[in-house]
Amino acid sequence: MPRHTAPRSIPTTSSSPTSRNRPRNHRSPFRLAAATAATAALALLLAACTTGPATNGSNGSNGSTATPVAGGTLVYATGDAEPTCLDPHVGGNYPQALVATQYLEELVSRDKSGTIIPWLATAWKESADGLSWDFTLKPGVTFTDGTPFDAAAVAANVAHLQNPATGSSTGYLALGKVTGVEVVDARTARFTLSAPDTTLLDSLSQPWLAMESPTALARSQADNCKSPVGTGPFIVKQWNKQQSITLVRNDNYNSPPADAAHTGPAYLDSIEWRFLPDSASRYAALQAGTVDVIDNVQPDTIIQAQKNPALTYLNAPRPGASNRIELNSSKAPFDDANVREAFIRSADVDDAVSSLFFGTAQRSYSPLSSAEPLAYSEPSDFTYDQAAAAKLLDAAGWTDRTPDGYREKNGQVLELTFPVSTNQSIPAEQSVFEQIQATAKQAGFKIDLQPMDLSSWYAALAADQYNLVDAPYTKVGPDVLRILYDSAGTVPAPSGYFANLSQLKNPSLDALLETAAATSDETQRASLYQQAQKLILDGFYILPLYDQQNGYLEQSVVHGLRAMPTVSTPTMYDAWVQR
Amino acid sequence: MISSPLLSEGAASRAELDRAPGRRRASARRRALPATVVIALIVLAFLLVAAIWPDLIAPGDPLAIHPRDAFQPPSAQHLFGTDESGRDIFTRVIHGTQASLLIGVTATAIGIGLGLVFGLLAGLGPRWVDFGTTRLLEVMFAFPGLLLALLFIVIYGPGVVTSTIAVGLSTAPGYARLIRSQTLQVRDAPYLEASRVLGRSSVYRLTRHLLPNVAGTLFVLATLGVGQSIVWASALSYLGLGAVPPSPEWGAMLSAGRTYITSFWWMTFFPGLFIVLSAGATTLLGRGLQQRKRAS
Amino acid sequence: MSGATGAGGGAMGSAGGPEETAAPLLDVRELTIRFGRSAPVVDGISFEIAPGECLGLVGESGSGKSVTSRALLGLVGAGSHVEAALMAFASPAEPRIRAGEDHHDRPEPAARPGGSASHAAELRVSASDTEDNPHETESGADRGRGSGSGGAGLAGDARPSTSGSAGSSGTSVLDLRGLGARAWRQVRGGQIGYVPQAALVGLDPLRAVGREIDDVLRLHSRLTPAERRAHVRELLATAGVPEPELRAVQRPFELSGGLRQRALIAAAIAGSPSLLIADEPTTALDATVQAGILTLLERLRDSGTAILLISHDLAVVSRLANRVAVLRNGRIVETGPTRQILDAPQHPYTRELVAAVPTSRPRGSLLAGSATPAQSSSPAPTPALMLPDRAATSGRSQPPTRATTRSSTTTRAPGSDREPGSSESAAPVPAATRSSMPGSGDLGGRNAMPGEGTEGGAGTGTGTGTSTTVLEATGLGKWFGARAAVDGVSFTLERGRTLGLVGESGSGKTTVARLVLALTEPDEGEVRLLGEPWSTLHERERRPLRPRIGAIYQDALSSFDPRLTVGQILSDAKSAGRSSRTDVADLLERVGLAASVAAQRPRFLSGGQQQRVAIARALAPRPDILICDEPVSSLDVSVQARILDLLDALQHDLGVAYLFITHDLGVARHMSDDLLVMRDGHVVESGPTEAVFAAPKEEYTRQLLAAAPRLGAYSPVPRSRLQ
Amino acid sequence: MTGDRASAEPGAPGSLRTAPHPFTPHPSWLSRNAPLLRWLALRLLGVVFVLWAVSTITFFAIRLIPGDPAQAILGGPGSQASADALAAARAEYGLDQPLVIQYLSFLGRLGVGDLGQSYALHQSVASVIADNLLSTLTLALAALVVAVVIALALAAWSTRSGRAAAAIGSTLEVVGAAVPHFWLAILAILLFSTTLGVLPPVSVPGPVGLVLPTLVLAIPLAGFLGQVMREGLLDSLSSPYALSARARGESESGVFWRHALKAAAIPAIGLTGWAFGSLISGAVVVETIFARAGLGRSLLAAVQGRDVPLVVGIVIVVALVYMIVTTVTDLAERIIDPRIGRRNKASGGRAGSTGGGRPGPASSGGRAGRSDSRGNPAPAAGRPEVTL
Repeated sequence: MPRHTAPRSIPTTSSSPTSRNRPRNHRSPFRLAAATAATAALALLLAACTTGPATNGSNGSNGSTATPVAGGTLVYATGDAEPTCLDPHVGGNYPQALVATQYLEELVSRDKSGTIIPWLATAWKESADGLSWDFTLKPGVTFTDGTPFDAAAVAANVAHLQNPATGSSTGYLALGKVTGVEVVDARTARFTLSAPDTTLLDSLSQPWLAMESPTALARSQADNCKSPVGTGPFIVKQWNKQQSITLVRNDNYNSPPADAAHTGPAYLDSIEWRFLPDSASRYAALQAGTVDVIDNVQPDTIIQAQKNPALTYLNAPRPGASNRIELNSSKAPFDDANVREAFIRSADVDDAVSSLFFGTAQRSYSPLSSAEPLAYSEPSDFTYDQAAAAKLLDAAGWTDRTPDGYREKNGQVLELTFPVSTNQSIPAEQSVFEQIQATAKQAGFKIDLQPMDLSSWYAALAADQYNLVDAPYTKVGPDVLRILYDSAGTVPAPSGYFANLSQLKNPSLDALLETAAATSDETQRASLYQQAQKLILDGFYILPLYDQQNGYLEQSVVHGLRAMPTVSTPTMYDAWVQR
Repeated sequence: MISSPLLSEGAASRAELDRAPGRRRASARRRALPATVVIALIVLAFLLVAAIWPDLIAPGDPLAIHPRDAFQPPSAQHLFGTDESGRDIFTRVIHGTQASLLIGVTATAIGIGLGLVFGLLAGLGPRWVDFGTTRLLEVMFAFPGLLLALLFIVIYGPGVVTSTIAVGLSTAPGYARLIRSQTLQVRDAPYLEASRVLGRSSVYRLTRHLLPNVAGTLFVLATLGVGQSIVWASALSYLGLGAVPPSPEWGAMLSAGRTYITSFWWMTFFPGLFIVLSAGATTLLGRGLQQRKRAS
Repeated sequence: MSGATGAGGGAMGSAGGPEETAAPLLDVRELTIRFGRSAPVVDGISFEIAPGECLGLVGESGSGKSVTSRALLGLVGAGSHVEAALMAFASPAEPRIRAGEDHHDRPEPAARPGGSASHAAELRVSASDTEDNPHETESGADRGRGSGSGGAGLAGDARPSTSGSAGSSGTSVLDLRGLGARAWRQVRGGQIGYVPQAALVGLDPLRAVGREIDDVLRLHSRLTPAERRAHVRELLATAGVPEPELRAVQRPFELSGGLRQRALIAAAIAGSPSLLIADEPTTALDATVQAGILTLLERLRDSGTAILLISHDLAVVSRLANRVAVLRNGRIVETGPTRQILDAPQHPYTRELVAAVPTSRPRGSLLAGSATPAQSSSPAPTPALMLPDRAATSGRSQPPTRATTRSSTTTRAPGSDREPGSSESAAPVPAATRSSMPGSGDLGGRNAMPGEGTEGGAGTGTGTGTSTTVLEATGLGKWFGARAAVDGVSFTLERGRTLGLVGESGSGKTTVARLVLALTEPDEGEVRLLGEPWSTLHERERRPLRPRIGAIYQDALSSFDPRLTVGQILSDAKSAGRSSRTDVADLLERVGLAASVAAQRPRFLSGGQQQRVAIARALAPRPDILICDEPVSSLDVSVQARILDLLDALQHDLGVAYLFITHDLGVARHMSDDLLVMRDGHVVESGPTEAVFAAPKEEYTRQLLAAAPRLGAYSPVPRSRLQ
Repeated sequence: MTGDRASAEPGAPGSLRTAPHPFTPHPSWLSRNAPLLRWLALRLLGVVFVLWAVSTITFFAIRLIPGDPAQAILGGPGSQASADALAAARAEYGLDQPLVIQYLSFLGRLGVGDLGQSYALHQSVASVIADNLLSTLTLALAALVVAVVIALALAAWSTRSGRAAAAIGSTLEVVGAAVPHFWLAILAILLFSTTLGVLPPVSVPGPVGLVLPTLVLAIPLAGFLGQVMREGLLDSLSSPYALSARARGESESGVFWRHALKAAAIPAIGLTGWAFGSLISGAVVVETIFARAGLGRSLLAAVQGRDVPLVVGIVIVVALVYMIVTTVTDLAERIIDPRIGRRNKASGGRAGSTGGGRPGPASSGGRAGRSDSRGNPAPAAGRPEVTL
């Protein structure tokens, strides 16, 4: 049936049963006129449509058995912030990764089990000393601007990432140990490292280290931000700021990752990548059939959606760090471990999570995401205990009380600044913060929640104007710990962002992480990471909340949508729509 | 500027209309209050109580959270239901009255204050002052609606105070223009001339005749203005430029509840209802006063 | 079109059947109009109008004139009950211009059984009005909000019941009581033309004048637009509008009052109706303009259109009407041929009205009769006794010729309060002022020796009395842009005397007043007050002198601060608010108002009372000079009479000098010792009043005098009525 | 009304404006409309002046923003721009120049329509506005039309169908005027999208996407317009000229369409400027909620992101459009009611500002007959310049 968003409609499918699930033909005036009158009839239809395609809530990709239909446009509505630059090398945050997954590709990828699998690189080999890696590149791959994909291109990309002018943050940190790339031959690129890095492959599997056309990279950053050029299944056609990005199929695409469901070009003609920051509008749009897939789904809507046969939930928690509140230990009052513990004890997270997430999220007691095999939990550190909190604060000398019950220490109110990025946390999460604010108040903490947009938020962090912060950090593998808690992480990356927001400076921890990263023996590595995590948890530097919630609601007409096992970004390569 | 058009003395002839039938009708009108005004007064009285002694109506802490009974639909113990943190919405709305009304009133006060200064300056000052002021107002008017407010906010950053000032600021030109025309009208009124013929000093005429008569209309303007100020201020809060959650300001509550609109309508419905109530009541009252003023 | 009307007349003649007296065009019996449940505004009046006759309906505000006229148009308004034993209108079966919509209202008995059978078909008017409070004052009915839909809603189902089948005989008699909305629309404009009272606002300010006239043709004729355009020009010409084609495209605000009124008349006669209702057609127009309008109406009458002329002004009526019906409180107290009514009024009220007309009542004579104290809310101590002596003893030389008129008019009748519902004091104020109250005593005292006071009063007639100059204007000039509002005006005013200042609007009278009051600075010349410089002073220096010179205005109400009560206003005026309650009481008493009035707000007083309060305020600082700017122009004639008497008496007692500005020559003559005739800012003529009236030197003055309506310009009563 | 009286006062200067000498010879169109044209010319001058003032104010206003503009310019996500980067930025944006020079070059660039670069969008402000202006204007216009229709229908119905209707009508209007856009939007989405599912909750291309935003914008506006129109209608329907029209045999609907409507239109037209303002403000909310591209949404984003050049640019452009609108509406008013230009200034401010600050024609027309509480024509009307 005709889609308001489709550049062209597909008449053949206009009579498909699912198309009657929801009224979607917003074009026909008749539809509009008759609409109100036909409400009752509609209700019947909806009731009749309970026999939609069977849905399996967990891993999405419904009806993958059916034969894919080529063509059509898929409308994806993201609640993440609109990137200021479509090139994930620049800065490097999740919103960029989300969209970049559609048009950029990495050297390697991961499968569901977490093992590294080939992508643009067909094979790789670590040297004995672990200081150099040779990557064999897939042949016959060209960027969508015609530039061939070869070792030189790889070198160019690494150079681009490491060039301070690029202002890369995530990618830059991931390549911390890479000193450069030698072009051995057209199809072989050699990474040279300053020290052995067992996490290199994990790092290289991330969208922020995707391969872009050197020719494109040579352009001004402004241009490259508008239309980065990769080898992906789709091409950035147009970017209407604050509205949408139009992606069209790359017809001579030939480089799917090893775990893709099919080969050759993608099924979809195009993707409309809309920015709908308002979660309610987003869900309403999905219900009304205005869009096909949404991310950043509200817990309550997940529950609702599960009752709605027309919708399918694809749950894909992000790897790397758990979602946690960092306590800025670099300045008062959190330079005092007692105060940190007092805060953590006084925060009633469990109730908040259970009430706000309707059981869609599991409480976490670990710095790492449950998606990480090596995650270590220490629940005992996080039991909710106001009495203990009070005792600790008394011990710390915060004995006085302001009229409205906040604690004071020689005239200083026990006040905590908590900048909250409205773009990076769903409202439910902000409510969690509010509840923590409320419970911590009982202990005498005065928490200033400061909702702000992404850039102000970054600015606040860069200016060290925070005591508490919740900063999602997505990286493949436990090495994320090194980025988040290594003393080095307190030094800003070129973009100005520094990942170690708890500003934890502990040489022994640094050493642990260092050796862990260099150790290839699994068991030893595991124990090292475990010690490291224990150290972080016991130091009360962070308050883990839950895994980084990440999931996608899709119309049941969408098939074959899957989340990349790397950083759980959705890929539309295998996706097709049946209308 | 964002003052309401009803602030105008537009169609002032209704005055004559009501006056025409002469003393009998006018006095009758004096006695009987229109039903709408009565209703408005009742609502406002309620809101006033809510603003001054919220605990009389809704004892309890608007910020107290009870995560376990979050998202309760309206019921006996939770009249308006509860929000995502299990806070009783009724309590919050009632306690929010103070903030919201305060914002509305303050904004109006700021607007009228500024309006008074400029309006009187233009109305009473020498020609060139009038000219200058009028031009200035023209310029201010060129920032229609919230524009002035947003400009102000971008300069001084979001927050309750700034948003309040911003709203006040953007209503000021409207008031100024009205007060000016009012002043001019009263200034040319025969009774001022009569007073001059009696040999009264200009100061005397100003204080005994002009200002009191201008003040009359001013009150009406204020009542009409408060409602709109509340709406606009709440709009700013809704956009995250004013009060921030968890403060129980209506606009802020609305924007918080907005997320859950598809699942839990009551979180948005009731705060909005109160905005409409307060704005509507003040407007009705203002209209009533206008009619009465004209009737006399 | 006069031919057309002639034909119509003929038709009616034939309709009349054999008997000699022409069948009345309009026959109204026991018309009663009530609003809501209140007492009837019009109470069982009956009258009839013959074709080509003009009936004058005279009465003051609230007498129910306008409501009556509306009833004849089915436009009485919301919540009104109109009952009548008979409301028959002999309408020509065929309109003289072919009707646009199918005009043949099939003759049926009124749908409501009782409708025509019972002699009181009550027309309930469905109110589209938001409030339908009863209002008795004319202006109340005036509002007529939604009255049109009232018309539309008239006995909604009732079809016009016409006796005799249409077309068969020349005329069919329409029963106006039972008409349905459409039928009414046929009658309005098509058969009964209406010249509204509000001459100046009777035209839609947003539409070209021509369009308004065109509407009538569009509604009542089948003429093509082009024909209509031509016809509109004709009509305007007929109505005496110069340059019709230009005027037709202009909007009302571009036309002068006179032209607007003519345009309205043009619209009223466009449907060439057989009856024209003219409601106060000349109110608020200047004398010469008024004259013009009246002539026009006269022409229409003579060309066969019957006219129901409604006015509060006997003079106007006497000029036009063949017969006069005097309406009072909704009842017709007297009716008869004009001559008879004017020369030998039977009913006291009629006498009073006649007497009250100041026209050609010379200085010093009394206009208002006395009232029986019972009906006056304010204590009026034995007025009857005081008046005659005053009238008699005032040794003012009167031309003997006038003597008769005077005696005839000053015959007192037990008149009563003229303003229903108002507490307007009928007490002839001299009584109040004469009565030796402390207030009055000290007033008189401080002003001048009582002797001088009376002397000034007495001597004014001859002007021989030794009197000091209180006000002196020399060569006053004031320009607004290029136009001279006032140019070279000089005069002197002496204590206790009155200088009349007459002229039409725009002649600069008011500007002179403002100059004298030093509210505007003269561009030329000087005003001296009590021999001292005045206009040359700075306002600050002037202020101490201001109490010496006061003013009263036409619109007294707007000269009061709406917030203040009468008491506040007066004490305010007396001593900037520091005066006692008794002072106020004295002042009120002096102007013949009850002390109780002090508590009220002016807007709830009647116009006369308002003016009295204004006078009291003006007198409070005990001025030597009072500038009276059209003080009575917007008052009913009887009220006006009493105000004039009051001013007269006050002058006599206090020796105040008046600069009396008016457009009404009658009033001017009655009030002033000397006269100043102004035109376009220049003084055309000046001199002792009687002299000027007796032998006007200037042509313009003569025109003015000629234009001034006066009693006794009777119109011949048409034959048909005579036997 | 004092204004009117003053102007009708023969001596008063007002009178020269209020009533031309009736004996004007047949004038040409040009000479007849000379005052109008003069007014228009002056008005256009005024527009230029105001535009200049607006941009000047904004220019200096943003200088009040604490912090280094250069920092802001480089203020991508958490920029910690190096000193030389800042210097470079300063040089690029001429921030190292003295303020006067900056101001002049700002004006200069403004002259050629260059509004600078958006910090956040890395795009020229002009292009951002160009992309969004049309959609916002479309929305505003649609809303205005719908609002007028609703208001007129309501006023027409409620002024002519008895007391109950009048009460209902005016209450509806007041409530409508009191409803915040965002709340209305939420309810509308809930009803039409979530419950009925007939309209898209977020803007989609084509007219369908316009329906909800338009409605949401229109209803509060209709509330205001309705209240003002009702005044005009009532005044006109009860005016003496309506009476004389009826006395001419005009039907009620005739009176309504031929007389009342025009009279009611005047104050409404006067409101248009104000309405535009409120529509733009509403657009900020509505466009955000319905995720519709437009100036309002961009403006909000710019304000939230402190994207100064974009804010300034949008402010200036909106101001420009606003003044065009008011000029046009004023012109329309003056054509419908030529008295406006001539009426005493005291009786009202510029149209569009506060909505009919000046009494409508119906009122001034109706007033004269009524202002004397006793049915005698008021002196104002009673004593015009009469020359016959």
